[in-house]
Amino acid sequence: MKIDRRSFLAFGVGGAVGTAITPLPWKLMDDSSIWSQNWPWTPVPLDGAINYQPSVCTLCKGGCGINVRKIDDRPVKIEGLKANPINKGGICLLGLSGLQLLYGEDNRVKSPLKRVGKRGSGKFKKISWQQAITEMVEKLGAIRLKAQSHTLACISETELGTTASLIGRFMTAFGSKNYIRTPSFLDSLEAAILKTTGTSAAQVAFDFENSDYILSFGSGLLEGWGSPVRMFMANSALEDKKGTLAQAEPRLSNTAAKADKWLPVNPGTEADLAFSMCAVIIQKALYNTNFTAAATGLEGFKSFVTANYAPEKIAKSTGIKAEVITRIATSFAKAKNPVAVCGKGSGDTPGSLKESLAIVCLNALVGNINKKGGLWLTSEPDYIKWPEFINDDASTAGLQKNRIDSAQSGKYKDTRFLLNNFADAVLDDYEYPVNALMVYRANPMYTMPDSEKVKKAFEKIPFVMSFSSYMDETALYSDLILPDHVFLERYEDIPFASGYTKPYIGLARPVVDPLFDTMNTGDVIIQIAKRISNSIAGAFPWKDYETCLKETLGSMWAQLESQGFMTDQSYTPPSTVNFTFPDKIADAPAIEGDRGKYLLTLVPVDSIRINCGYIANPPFATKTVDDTVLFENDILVEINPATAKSLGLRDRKKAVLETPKGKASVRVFITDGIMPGVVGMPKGLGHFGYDSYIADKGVNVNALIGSLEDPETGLDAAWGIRAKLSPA
Amino acid sequence: MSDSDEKNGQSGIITLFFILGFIGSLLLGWIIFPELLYSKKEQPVAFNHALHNEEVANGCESCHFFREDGTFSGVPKLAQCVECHEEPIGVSEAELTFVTDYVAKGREVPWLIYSKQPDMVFFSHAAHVKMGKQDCVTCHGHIGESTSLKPYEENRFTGVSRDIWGGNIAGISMDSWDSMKMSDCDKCHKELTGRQTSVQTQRDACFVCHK
Amino acid sequence: MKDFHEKKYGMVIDLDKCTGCGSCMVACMSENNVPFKEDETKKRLSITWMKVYKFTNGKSFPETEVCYLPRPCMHCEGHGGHSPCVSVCPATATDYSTETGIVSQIYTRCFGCRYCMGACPYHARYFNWWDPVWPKGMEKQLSPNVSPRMRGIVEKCSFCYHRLQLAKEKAYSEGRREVRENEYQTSCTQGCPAGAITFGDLINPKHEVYKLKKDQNAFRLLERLGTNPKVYYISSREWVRRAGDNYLAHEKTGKKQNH
Amino acid sequence: MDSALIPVGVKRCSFPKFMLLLGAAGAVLAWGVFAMLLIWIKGLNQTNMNDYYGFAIWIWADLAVIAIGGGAFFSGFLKYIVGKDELKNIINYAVLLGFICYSSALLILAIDIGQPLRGWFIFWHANVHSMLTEVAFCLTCYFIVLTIEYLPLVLENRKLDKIPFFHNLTHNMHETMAVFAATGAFLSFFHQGSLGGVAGVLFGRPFAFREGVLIWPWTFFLFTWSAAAFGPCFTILATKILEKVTGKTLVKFNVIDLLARISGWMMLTYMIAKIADTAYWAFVLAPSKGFDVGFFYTNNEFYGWWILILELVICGIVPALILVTKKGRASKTALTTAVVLAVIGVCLNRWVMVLQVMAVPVMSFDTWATYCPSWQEVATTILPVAYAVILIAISYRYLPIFPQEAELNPIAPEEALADEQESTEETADVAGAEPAAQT
Repeated sequence: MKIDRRSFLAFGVGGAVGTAITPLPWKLMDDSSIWSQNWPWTPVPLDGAINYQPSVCTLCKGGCGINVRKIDDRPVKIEGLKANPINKGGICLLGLSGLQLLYGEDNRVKSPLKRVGKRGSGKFKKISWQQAITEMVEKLGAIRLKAQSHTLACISETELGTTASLIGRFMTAFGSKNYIRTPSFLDSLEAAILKTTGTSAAQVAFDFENSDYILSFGSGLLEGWGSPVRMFMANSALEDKKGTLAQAEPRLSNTAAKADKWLPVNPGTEADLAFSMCAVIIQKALYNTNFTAAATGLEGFKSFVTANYAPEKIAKSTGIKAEVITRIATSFAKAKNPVAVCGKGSGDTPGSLKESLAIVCLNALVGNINKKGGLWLTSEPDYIKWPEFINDDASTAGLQKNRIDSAQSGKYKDTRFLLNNFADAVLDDYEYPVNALMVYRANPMYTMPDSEKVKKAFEKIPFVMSFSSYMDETALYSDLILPDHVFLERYEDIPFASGYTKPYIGLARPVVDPLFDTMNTGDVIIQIAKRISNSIAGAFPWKDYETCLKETLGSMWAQLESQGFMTDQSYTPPSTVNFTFPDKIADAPAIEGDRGKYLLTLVPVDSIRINCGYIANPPFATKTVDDTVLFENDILVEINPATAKSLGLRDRKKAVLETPKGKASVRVFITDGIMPGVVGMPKGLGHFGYDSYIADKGVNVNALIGSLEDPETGLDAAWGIRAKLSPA
Repeated sequence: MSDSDEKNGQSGIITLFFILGFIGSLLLGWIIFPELLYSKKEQPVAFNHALHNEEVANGCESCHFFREDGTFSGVPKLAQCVECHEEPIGVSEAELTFVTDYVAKGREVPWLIYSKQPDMVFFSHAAHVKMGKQDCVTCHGHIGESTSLKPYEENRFTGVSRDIWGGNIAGISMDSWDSMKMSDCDKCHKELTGRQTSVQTQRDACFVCHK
Repeated sequence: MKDFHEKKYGMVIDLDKCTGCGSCMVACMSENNVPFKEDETKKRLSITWMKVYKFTNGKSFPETEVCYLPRPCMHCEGHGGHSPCVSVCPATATDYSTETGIVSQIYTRCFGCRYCMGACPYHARYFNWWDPVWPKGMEKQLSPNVSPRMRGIVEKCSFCYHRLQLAKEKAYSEGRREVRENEYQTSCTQGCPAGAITFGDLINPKHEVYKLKKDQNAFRLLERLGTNPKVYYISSREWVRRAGDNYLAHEKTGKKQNH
Repeated sequence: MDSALIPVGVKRCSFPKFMLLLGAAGAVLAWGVFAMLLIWIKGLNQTNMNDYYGFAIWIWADLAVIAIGGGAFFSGFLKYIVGKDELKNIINYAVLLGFICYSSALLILAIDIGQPLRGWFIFWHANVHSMLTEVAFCLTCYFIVLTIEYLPLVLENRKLDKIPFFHNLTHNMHETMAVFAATGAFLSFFHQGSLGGVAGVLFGRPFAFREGVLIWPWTFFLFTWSAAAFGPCFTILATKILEKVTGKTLVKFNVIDLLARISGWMMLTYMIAKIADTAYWAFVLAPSKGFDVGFFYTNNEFYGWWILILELVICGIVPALILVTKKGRASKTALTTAVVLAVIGVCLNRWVMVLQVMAVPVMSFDTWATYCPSWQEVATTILPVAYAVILIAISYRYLPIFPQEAELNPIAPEEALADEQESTEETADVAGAEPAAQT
């Protein structure tokens, strides 16, 4: 009797037979699949009670109402707020992606930071709010001690609303006039309105909802222009009533694609086209005589346009046939409620005064200024009524100095802000150096044209402070970051929806407790103000921002708090306008660059899918971007097949794009949706701040284009630049 | 020993080993394996359903209620408990633990949920209780009459509560509340609703209970 | 003949109104826990349950015209619920419901053979080539109403079925069996700023989609294949309607096969 | 060294030389296994497949190996059912090739699915409407049959055969082999067909879709027919390769000739059916869906008319015509050319029915999809080849695969005599279908 191999074999066979009739193998097989169905590394969202909280989106100037869906205290989705009059429940993709801008930890500035490495190196150290505010107080206090209050500057996206007003008030109390707002097409329109009606500080709005003919000169009405969701709805309304949209633009943008008529116009000749249409309307006597009778200067205007802008004369330069110009002008004039609109792309470049004047005149000729479906002149909200305060000697002295950007005095006394002069002013020490810069809700390092110059200017400013919630390009170049809450974490009054006709105030409310160690910029300003000097402290009698906001809104607070917005839908503008037609118009500056050396014209391409403002495009939005715009990390520029053929370029292949401002590696996308000779380059790409989901994708078009001073307003009149494109 | 004896002895040994292997594997599979497969955890706070049931007016729904939107709240949140237990009621140890560790600190109790289904399951209490008029016991058993909470057992491999598969390792259930597998749902759906909305299975459609 | 559906949910998308803004895509992603990667430019590896196609009339400058076409899952009925994908799934992971007309996809049943993807001419089905990974902090955005998917399985648009589940819960708790038209709307429908998408029960005469699908300019994609989809499109442009299906050069747009 | 294991009456290369071959094949195998593990651990992102190309090189490889493995069922069918007894001299090898092909196919399927741990759902939660379900069931069953058919061959190893239990088992299994062969033929008819059905039922894919009878599209029958026709060509080709490698004639010409002739006629009839099917599809079916047949072969970088000509004419009609003529079969070059072309042809057909199907856009505004496999896909596709080399090498060395080998390659008399005696003794009670040569 011995135990041998066969015994073990028998044991094994017995074990196998036995195992087969136990649950072990079967349960394990089942469990292994259940395991694969519930992999521990695949997240399981926590369940809870669904609740909604209404608020207002501040990611762009649209002012849309949002409804935030939460699971218990955790926001999980942003939806449009049905009750809001602007967006009526609709929402754009940026708003929908908003939670990514809340939760994306790697993009957020999670506490006050002080720079420790070189500028732009991204090396910061965490400091406490106490330290941060002390740092600010010391830096700014030192400037005041040296009687250089005026050398403090501030760049912000807006001058409206309580927070911006607090900053503005701080600047004034501190002794600096250098509060600079980032530009918008409304700046130029404002100048045109001032010139033709004498009305200053008028807000220009367009009554698209009631218009039956929209004639747009390069406005990306469906590309993020104005209040985007409102524009989409207006377009659908136009579709429903079988109205007409005509789009003059060198590229077949979404707006042009939806237009009933696309007029591919040579870049830079849009104003000529508009004046030519004026000429047609005048020639055919299609203008609104009621309006023109009440207006002055029609004769001078008549002779000016007929002499210079007869369709036959400008057909060649604009690239639009004379009969097309005549036909469009005629149908425009014959429409019941036509409206002409300007502001290229998403409207963040002012453009030339000539262009704004041209469309104001077009609107005037058809008599639709302040009329149903036309161009409206509304007034800025005026609920912010804070007590006067007394400046001390330091601030009085500072306020004597001219602005660094040359606005509001001399040649450009009627222009309020000229950010386009800022970089030159810093680099050339116009009148005085900029010793400190505060940046609030802006990312000038990214959004200003001629990035190289802007970077140099920033490097020259001894102290840069950013209130950014995100590690954007400007924050990266700052010495101190005092991060604001993001829009879902704070109160904020939004008194404005770009291009909207009715008075409107929205209230953004905290829908979630601040996720990180951030502070409302309003509070930061109040705290700094209270500590720099008594006189400045005197201008800020409020305990904190929330108190200030409630006091400021006064009786409106209750309604804003409960509803999220206030509006007067019955508002109509004053029906009489004292309009004066201009009799001569200065030419806009020519597109920058040598036509001999640079054979093409580069135009920036705005898209609703890529936010090009101070907030970078969140991952969801970028995910929707076509591979004809961005492929891997390469940006694609659009060119016409004819252009491609002449330059020997192949579709999707690499090329080098060069302009007087710089050079970039790109790929080309060959499409019939763009004029020959024009290169379309997407805006909003090429960030180098933020995390890897946002940064290093493509090239920032602003690095390749510069700004051009409008001779009358000083505003940036540029839209595009001469360029050349060669195979890589 | 003769040759044949040896042969017999040898085959006897082989048979013995076979039986040893057979019995051993049976023991392993039926007794040891289930022990190893599940981890055991006590609930963070000793809870007496029976006692609470006597105190409340509305039975189970007093604490496990429907929200206004028709969704079911499930295991109560601390805020609900605090409505009565702001201060300790009575002097039991569990009560003290509960008040000092959770109520005072404002910390949610990490209850271990026996009937927690994996994430892919959508279960509508409203459909079953409000529309279907099912009682709680059908699926949850007599937990409402229990004076203490049994230890929570979790499948180490899948992370799913043992109550889903059921206590019986072979997956056999005697009472309707013994297990909560898909086949259990399906059985009842077939018997009670008889719906055949799934083209593929001729049973209830998949998107009734899955999300 | 009486329709074998209890409800037949479907969509009508007005291409005259669609501006190609992409809101529907993000509305879908943010509603349905759709994952995203650092690089989403390889579109054939990019999960977009709702995808906006852009195509032209093929004419050269300046006669070029563009159409944007949002493409969710078509929830094909095929013949008697045997849609192209449902009929081929070997593990019954995708199914057709006669209660709603919705083609379901059960992620935990799917074992990733991808046959359904090959079967779908609309490319509405997407495979999870990678484990879904959310950048730090972003997993907090995940909604508990939709189960996140694991690597190795196919997913697709569900017509936001979870919204019907929630709407039903509400109805039941109010003692109703019927869910109202406005109680069950997909996320893309709700989010579309142009109001181009309408959703509802295609066989309920009271629903908006019932009327819209009868529009003279309404068409469906690839009708000639017999997929019998539940998403209708409306376009006033003939070339767009023609692009909705395949035609021989001599055929007139809208010529239908007999089935 | 391993002479005790080598069959009686034949000569084999030296053991180190043999190990060298195994080592080389083993290295390739290891590379494939590494790629396979990468794919299992990291997932299918290791491939170059995408959402348009969900079916790619693996499914092609699956279809192709099963088609060429068709030699097993068809030879079995011919031998056991039709009664072509000569084929006993090649049937072992056909079975071995079949076993390799089918096990490879199953392995590739296991790699190809995104959730291998849930692979068994295809059986447990089977959807009877799905062609893939039919494939999985029949494939698995037939694989079991092939294992049963291969097993007695293994047990016939000189050493194993000495164990009485194994010896008797082998004998009994040979007795019943006809039953298994019949089962195999039946199962094969269905799974070869259902593999054809995989593409043919895709009514959303007008390039692949075919009408048919009941639930089976024409491709169902075409696939079965083509596997039966082309499979034996691969058996012949693999025999030719082995003969080349070993430098011996292993099968008598009459056996090859018979198989080639049957294969040739099968191919010819298949080609007629295939051309009829293609014509109906091109002129009736596809146009009825709005497709001009030219669309499928133009406007893209790869798929041109050439592929149709190559498949139907050069790798279809040409080899068929060679094989049906006596002269063609008699010429060594012609025969080899024909079987090579035939194997390419059937593989190309499977390629077209998978990869071109995926490439063709269906929506008018969609674009052609292109795809190029990643190294991981290539490695895992080559893995079965290395595996096949190893298994063939081992089987050939140690098992009496070719009954005619000893006769065709007589070895030195004294050696032979010793072996002969032994083998005669041992095989005395093994009657019937015993393939060992008894002269």
